[in-house]
Amino acid sequence: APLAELSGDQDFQLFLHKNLEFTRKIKGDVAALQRLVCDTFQLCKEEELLLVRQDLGIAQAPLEQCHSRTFQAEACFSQIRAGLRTYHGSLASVLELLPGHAGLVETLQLDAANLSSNIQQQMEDLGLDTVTFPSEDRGPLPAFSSRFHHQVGGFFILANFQRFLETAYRALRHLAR
Amino acid sequence: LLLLCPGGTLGCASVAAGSPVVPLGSAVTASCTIQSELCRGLEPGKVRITWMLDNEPVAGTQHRAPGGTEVSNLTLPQFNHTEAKLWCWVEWNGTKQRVGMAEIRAGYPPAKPFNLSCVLNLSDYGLTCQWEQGANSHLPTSIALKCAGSRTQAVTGCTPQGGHSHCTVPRQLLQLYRQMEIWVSATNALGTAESEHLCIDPMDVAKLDPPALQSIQSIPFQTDCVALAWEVARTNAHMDLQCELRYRAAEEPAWALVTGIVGQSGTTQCCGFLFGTQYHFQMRCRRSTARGYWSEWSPGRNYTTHEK
Amino acid sequence: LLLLCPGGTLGCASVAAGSPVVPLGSAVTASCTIQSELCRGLEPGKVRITWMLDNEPVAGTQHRAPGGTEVSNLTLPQFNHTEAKLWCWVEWNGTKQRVGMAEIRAGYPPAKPFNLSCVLNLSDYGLTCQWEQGANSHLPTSIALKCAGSRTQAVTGCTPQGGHSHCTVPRQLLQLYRQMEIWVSATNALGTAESEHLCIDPMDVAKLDPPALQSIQSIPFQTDCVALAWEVARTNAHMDLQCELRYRAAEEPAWALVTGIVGQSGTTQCCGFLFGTQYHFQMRCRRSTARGYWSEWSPGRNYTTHEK
Repeated sequence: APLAELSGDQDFQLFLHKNLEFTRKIKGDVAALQRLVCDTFQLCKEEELLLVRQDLGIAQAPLEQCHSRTFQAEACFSQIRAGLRTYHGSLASVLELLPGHAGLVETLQLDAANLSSNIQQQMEDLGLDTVTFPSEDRGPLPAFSSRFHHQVGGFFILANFQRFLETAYRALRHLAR
Repeated sequence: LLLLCPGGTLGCASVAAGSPVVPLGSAVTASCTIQSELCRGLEPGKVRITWMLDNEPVAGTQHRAPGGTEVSNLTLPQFNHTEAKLWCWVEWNGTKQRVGMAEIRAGYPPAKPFNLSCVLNLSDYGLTCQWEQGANSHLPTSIALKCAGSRTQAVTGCTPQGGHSHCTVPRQLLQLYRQMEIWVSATNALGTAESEHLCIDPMDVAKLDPPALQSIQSIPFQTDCVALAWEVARTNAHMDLQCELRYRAAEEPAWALVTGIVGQSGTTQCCGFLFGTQYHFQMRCRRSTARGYWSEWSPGRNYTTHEK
Repeated sequence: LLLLCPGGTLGCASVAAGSPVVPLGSAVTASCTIQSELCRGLEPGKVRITWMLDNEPVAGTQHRAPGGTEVSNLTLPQFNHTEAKLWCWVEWNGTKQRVGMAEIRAGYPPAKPFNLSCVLNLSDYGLTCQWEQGANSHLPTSIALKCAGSRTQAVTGCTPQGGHSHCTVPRQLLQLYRQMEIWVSATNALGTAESEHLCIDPMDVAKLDPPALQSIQSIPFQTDCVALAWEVARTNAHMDLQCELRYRAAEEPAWALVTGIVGQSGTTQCCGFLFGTQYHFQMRCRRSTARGYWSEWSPGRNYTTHEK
């Protein structure tokens, strides 16, 4: 059934309501890590790091299918899942940066994987096509040429992940009653 | 899709410091090199490099180097921070950009650990050693207790956890009834220091469990004598011990002391007690080699002598 | 040099029991076989086999079997020990010798665990479940809490330690915001029993931290109204909550209750307060889906309304 019809479906609404809260939780944890990077490395303002960001060639996980103009729920859900998976991998670089806070980073990775599998299950329930990602192996971590670049890399992974989650959150809220 | 391509156009800027760890108060030098053709949007001739020590501006000297690179050299004659970040900034599109950083730590070589002492716990035969650390070096310092058998080259020991100045060498790493060499080693980026080396047989520093006072009686009857039956703790049953007994009347401040009590158990007789008076008795033991620690005093026992 | 030569002259005697574990009160059979030619010093024709159940003699029936072996069969019609040893003896050089033994355990299949309930701890997101074990089966019983995602085959969970009836499933093994199936399984030699299966989303059984009462003021001024500022706990900041406030005058037994307070923080106004009276305020919250547990009541706050 087209997604518009499903918007009235109680199970779908419960899924949306739960995973809106889950996304808020993850955003809160990402914000906590951003505060840690600021306190630990004095990297707090994005506008001070734009030149280095060019240097590191930092890309963002695509979410254009979730923007309202071109909103396409099935494609949006798939892009959210793909992005969650990518950030799950990239968080390993943040883990290296903040060994003393491994628990918080690993929880974030668990939550990202959990949210992705919640979305996958819901897509299957709706009869939508889903992609099954290969399990853990994600290839080697990026090797940074200096601790400074590693720290800036970690800063932007979190900043981009926060923006990604904000867009995903708005997409889910768009569907929720 | 890897979010980062760290290769990127790296090399736009880099900071190099003389040494990441320096003695406190000594000079620190650093350089910040900008290859403007690698920094998109940075106009070559107009590169202005500035420095911040954490949040405090410091002045460097900038010059043009071969290949169109701009270099700023910085010298801090007396570095008094134990830990600080040297930031290199450039102006770009009307904004100030952080383009490089060097973390500098300063402190002292480790102080020589002292007052090393060890105790062998007879319940698990672990050897717990403690020591004084000495002055703070302000640098990450790894501390380790080291112990070596008198003849073996193998060095084992233990590592204190959570910044404590004690740790326990497990039984498996000890040689009992033989001399072992034990010392503390402290190492940081500026050097290493070792405590005095102890040469001890772990058994000689065994902490004995106190003996038990079994019974107290007025024997021989109607005299001012008392017979006290005692027994050493089971964990010490295999050892040659010397024990001592102390007693005093309830209000008396001073203790009477009976020394040289030997054996695993027995009865000790003392005389000269006042009649109708309550006395408090305690006993403790030590290895008869007179080395090592006294046990704690045994739990006290009271006994009131009969009336005259 | 091996101290034991298990090969040795074994086969001199052996005991076989029907089953090492039997239902309590059921029959137990065992046999003791003596191959006298393999028992040095045992005269063939004169082998007398006797049995002891722990320290209590029990009678078997002995017969000669092919190959010169002597066999004694024993039947205990109603085995009421939960655990006992069946000893086989023979007489040898004028002494009684233990030559074989079988350990028998008796009990019941495991009882069905019941009253299973779980709570999610929001500090570490561990899911702690507890249950009632049911009657003692008298047998070694392995208990495990099992949980499976609604779609996955993988069964994970946790194992209670030290005989407790609770354990905690770590966050890594949980699926949040999705139904999971959770049950307890008990297995011993006589069977397996499973509790009712719970189907819950761990988040729906989260134990919330209580909200905080920030400030209490008489607003609007000179009225019988009070304005109370509150905030939910940081660990619940991302949740939709419904909260309720209770208050009472110091001597009053009954609480007044204000329900349906929603949001992350805010100010709640109540009127009808007596003048110049001390009131005690507390607040608690629950997930707005009305599923899951109330938080504890917040630490209380006192406030005395102004005189008329």
